[in-house]
Amino acid sequence: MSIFHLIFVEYLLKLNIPEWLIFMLWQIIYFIFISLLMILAVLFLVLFERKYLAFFTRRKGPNRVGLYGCLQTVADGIKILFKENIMPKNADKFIYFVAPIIVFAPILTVYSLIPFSSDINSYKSDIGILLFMAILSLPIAGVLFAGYSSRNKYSLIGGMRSCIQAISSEIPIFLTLAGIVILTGSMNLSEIVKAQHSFSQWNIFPSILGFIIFFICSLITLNRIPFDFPEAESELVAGYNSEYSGMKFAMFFLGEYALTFIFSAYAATLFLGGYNSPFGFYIADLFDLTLITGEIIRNIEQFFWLILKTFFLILIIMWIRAAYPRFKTEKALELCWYIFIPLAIFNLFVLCIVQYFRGSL
Amino acid sequence: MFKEFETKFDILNKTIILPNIQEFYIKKENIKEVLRYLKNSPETIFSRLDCIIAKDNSKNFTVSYILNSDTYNTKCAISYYLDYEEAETVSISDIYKNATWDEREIYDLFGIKFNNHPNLKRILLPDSFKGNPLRKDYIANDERLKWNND
Amino acid sequence: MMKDSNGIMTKTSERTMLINIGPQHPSTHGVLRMLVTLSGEQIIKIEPIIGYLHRGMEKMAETRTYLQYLPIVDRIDYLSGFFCSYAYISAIENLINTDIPIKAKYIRTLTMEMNRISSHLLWLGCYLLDLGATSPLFYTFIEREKILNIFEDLTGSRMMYNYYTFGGVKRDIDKELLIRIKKFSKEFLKAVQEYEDLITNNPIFLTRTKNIGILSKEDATEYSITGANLRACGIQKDLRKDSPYLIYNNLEFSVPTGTISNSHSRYIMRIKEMKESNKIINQCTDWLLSNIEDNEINTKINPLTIKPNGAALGEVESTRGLLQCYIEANGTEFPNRIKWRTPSFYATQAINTIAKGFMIPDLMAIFGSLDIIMPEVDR
Amino acid sequence: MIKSFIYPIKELIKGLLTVLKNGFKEKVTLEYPEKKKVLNNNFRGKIKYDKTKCIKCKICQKVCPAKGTIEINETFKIDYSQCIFCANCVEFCPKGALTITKEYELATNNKNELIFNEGIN
Repeated sequence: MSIFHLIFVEYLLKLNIPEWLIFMLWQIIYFIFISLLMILAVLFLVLFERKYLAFFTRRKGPNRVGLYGCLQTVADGIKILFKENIMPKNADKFIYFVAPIIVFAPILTVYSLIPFSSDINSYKSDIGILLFMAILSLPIAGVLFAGYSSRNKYSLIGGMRSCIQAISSEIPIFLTLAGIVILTGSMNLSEIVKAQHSFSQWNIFPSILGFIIFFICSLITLNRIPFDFPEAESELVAGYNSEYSGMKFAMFFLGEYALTFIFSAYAATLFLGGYNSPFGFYIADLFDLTLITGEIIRNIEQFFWLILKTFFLILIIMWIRAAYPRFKTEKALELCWYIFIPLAIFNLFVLCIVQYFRGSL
Repeated sequence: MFKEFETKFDILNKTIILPNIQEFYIKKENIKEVLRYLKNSPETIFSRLDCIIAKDNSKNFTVSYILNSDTYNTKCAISYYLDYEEAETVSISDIYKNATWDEREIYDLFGIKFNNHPNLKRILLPDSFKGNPLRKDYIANDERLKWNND
Repeated sequence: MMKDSNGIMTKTSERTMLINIGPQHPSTHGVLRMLVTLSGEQIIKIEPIIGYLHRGMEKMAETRTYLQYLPIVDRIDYLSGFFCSYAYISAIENLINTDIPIKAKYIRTLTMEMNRISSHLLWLGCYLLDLGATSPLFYTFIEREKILNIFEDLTGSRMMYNYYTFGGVKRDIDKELLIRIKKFSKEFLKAVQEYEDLITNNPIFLTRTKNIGILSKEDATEYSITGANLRACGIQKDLRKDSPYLIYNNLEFSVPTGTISNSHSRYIMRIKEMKESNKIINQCTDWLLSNIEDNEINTKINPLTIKPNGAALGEVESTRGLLQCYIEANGTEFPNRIKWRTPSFYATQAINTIAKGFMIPDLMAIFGSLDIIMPEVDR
Repeated sequence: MIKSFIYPIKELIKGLLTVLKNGFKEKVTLEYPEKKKVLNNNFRGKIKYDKTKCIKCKICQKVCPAKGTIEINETFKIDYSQCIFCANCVEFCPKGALTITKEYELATNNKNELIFNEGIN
C-alpha cells in the first residue's frame, strides 16, 4: 500500500464514503494522473525536440507563441484538433478508424506499469517486464492496420516495414531483458528497482552490452531517426500515416512521443536504477521530518530522479536524430539478426557468470 | 580527321558552327550509316551524342546531330534537311541510347516522326496538347492553345 | 489489370506493384514523376515522366530580342544561373566576334566557380535530407547563404543574376567584396571538413551509398552523361581542361576523377570539386585584388543593336555537366532558333538503367546522387 | 577484425561530436519582420519612376523580357505581378527616369494593387 493511497483512504473514510467508491475514485485519480503525465510529457517533448534540433542546426527554434515559444505545441495541438477529418474513399472504414486507437491505447496502458517512485505505481505486476513488452507489441498491429486500410501503396509499404522491424528488434530486446531477470531474480519492475538501490548495483554496469543493444533496438521499435523506415519521409512520403489527418493523425503523432518517453523511462528503470538516487540518499532523509511529509518529499524526489534519467536517454535519442541519416531496412534487419542476437546471447552468458560470482560472495 | 569520311559519303555542304565545330550536310537516307561509321571508325570515334537539334527554316526542317569524341576531344555536327510535308526520318536510338529522349522531344515540339523509335510519344507537353509549338507557324496566342482555357 | 502512363491497360503479374512517385513527393527535387514497378521493395522498372515544369524557354526566344532573352536565361537552371548566362553569352560573343577584357574574364570565372559551390552545397544538403539526415541541410545552407549574400551585393539579386552582358560584366567588383570572398573561402574549407567529418565515413551513409546505383563507363557514354556523374566513372572529361574557356588556362586546379561511379563516389566527386572550386576562387580573388585599378570590365557594345548572323554553340562545364546553348541567328534582332542542351535531361533518362534491381530506399540515394534539377530538364 | 568494429563506432561518435560542436556556434536565424537584412544599393527591388525626366522613348518597354509588364501610353504602367525584377529597363533608360529601390515586400491580397500607374507630362 502506498503512502498516498493510505492518506486518501483515511481522509475519505472519515467522510463516511463506502469503500468500493473509494476504490473507484482512487483508480480514477490515478488514471487522471497518468493521462496528465503523458500529455505533459508529450507536449514538452515535441517542443523540446524542436528546440533541441534547432540548437544543433544553429537556429533559434520556435519562439513566437508564449515565452520562448513554450505554447507552440499547445497551439499546434489545438490547430490539429480542428483539422478536417479526411477518409480515403476506398479505405477499409472500420479498420481505418480503429487503427489509431490500437496504436494509442496500449501506450497509455503501459504508463501504469512503470514505478515512478516507490509509491507512485498503479499496477505492480509480478511479470511487469513481460507485460510491458507484450502490451507494446499491440501498436505494431495498429500501424499495420493503418497501412493496410488506407489503400495507399506508400502506407502499405510503411505498415509492412513496421511489422518486419518489430519482429527483428524484439528478439534482442527480450534477450537483454532475460539478462536483467537473471541479475535481479525478479520480473516485477518495482523489485528490479529496489535491487538497484545503490549506484554500484545499477544493472548497467554488468550489462553495459545489454544496455547498448536494448537502446538501439528500442530506437528501432520507436521508429526514431536512424531507423524510421515506416514513415521514411523522403521515400514513403509519410508512410503508414500518409492518409490520416486531424485527430487520427494526432493520435499517431502523440503515440510516438508518448512511446519515446515511456520507453526511456523503462530503460531507466531496468538499467539506470529507476527512481533510485545515484548518491544513495535523499534530501528527505537528511532532515528530521514527520513520517508522512518525509515520505511525500522522498516520493517527489524519486519521481524527479526517474524523470531526469528518462530525459538523459531522450537527449541521446534526439542527439542521434540530429546526426545520422536513415538506415536501409534490410541493413537494420541484418544488424538485428546477425549482430545483436549473437551479442545479446553472449551478454546473457556474461551475466550468468557475473551472477554466479555475486551469489558466492 | 574527316578525310576518309568525306570521301566515303556524299557531303552536300560544309559549314562551321562557331567557334570551331565542322558541320556536314548529308543525305537524309545516309544518316544511320554515317553515324555508325563515325562512332566506330578508329579515326573519329565519336562515342558520344551531345544532342540533336531540330530547326524550322520556314520551308523545311534541319536536323543536326552534335557528336563528341572523348578520344580526340573534338566535336562535329551532322545535319540533313527534311521536307515540311513528309517530316519523317529514322530513329538512331539503337546507335546512341540518349537519342531516345531527344527524338521524343523533337517529335513533341516539331512533329517530326522518327521511324523505329521504341517509344515515340510526347515528352515535355501533355498528351492532350494540340500542335507542335516550335514550328514557325505556331505563334503565341494561337487558337490551338485554347485547350488550356477550358 | 493496371493502367500505364499511356492509359493503356496492361496486365501486371501478381507479384509486382506499380507505384507512382511524384510529381509531388518530398524527394523528387521538384516535379519529376516516376512510375516504378516493384516486386516487394525491389525495383523492376522505372519510367521517368517529365514536363511538369516546361516553360517553353526555346519558344520564348523566338519572340524576344537577344537582350530581352538575357534575364530569362538565368531561370533555366535557377541554382547555377551564371553558367546558363555564360553559355548563352559566349555563343553570341562568338557570333558578333568580340573579345572580352581580361578583368571581365576573371570576374566571370570567379562568379561561376562560386556559383558551382553554392549549387553543390544545396545538392549536398538535399541529398542528405533524402537519406534522412536533417542537420547537414542547415549547415550547407548557412554556407550557401554567405555566397548568395555576396552575389546579392555584387549583382543585385540572389538567384536570378542578370549580371553578364555582351562583352563583359555589368558592374565592377569592389575591394570590400573581394575581401569578403577571401574570408568566405577560408571559412569554407573548415565547413567542408565538417561535412566530411559528419558524412563521408559515417557507416550508415556508407551502407546507403556504397555499391548502390552503379553506372558503368559504357552506359555513361551511351547516355551522354557528363559532369561529376561521368568523372566518377573514371573518364576525365571536363570542358575546363579539354578546351579551356575564359582564363582556365592560367589557373591551377585539378579535375577529380574516380574509378567506379556509384552513389558514394559521386558524392566524393562533388565534395572534391567544391574544394577545387575554392582553389580557383582564391586565385581569381588574388588576381583581382592585385589589379584593382583596372577599370575595363566590358567592351562597350550596345546590346540594343546587335544583329548577329550565323550559328554558334556556347558551351560551359556547368555544375551538373556539359551545358550547351545553340543559337542560329538570321541577321535580325530575333534569333531563329535557340536550343538548350542540359545535362540533367540526359541523367534523368538514365535512371532506369542505373536504379534497376535496387530497392526503394536506394532509389532516393541514387536519384539524389545524380544531382538532377527539374527546371533544367524541362526547360 | 576488431578494427573493423571499432572504426565505424569511432566515425559515428565523430558525427555526434560534430553536430554538438555546431550547437555552440553562433545562431543564424534572422527573425524576419522585426529584423531585416541590410541591403546593398545594387539590390533590384521595386522600380521608381521620375516623370520629369521621362521622354517617352519606350526603350524600357522594348527591353523588358516579361512582355506587357511596362506599358507606356497616356500613363506609365508597370505590373509587378509580371515583373521579374531584372532591371533591364533601369539599365537602358537613356535619361535616368527609372531607378531601382530596395523595396521588396510587395505581397498583397489583391492583384490589382500590384499595378502602378503614373501620369506622364
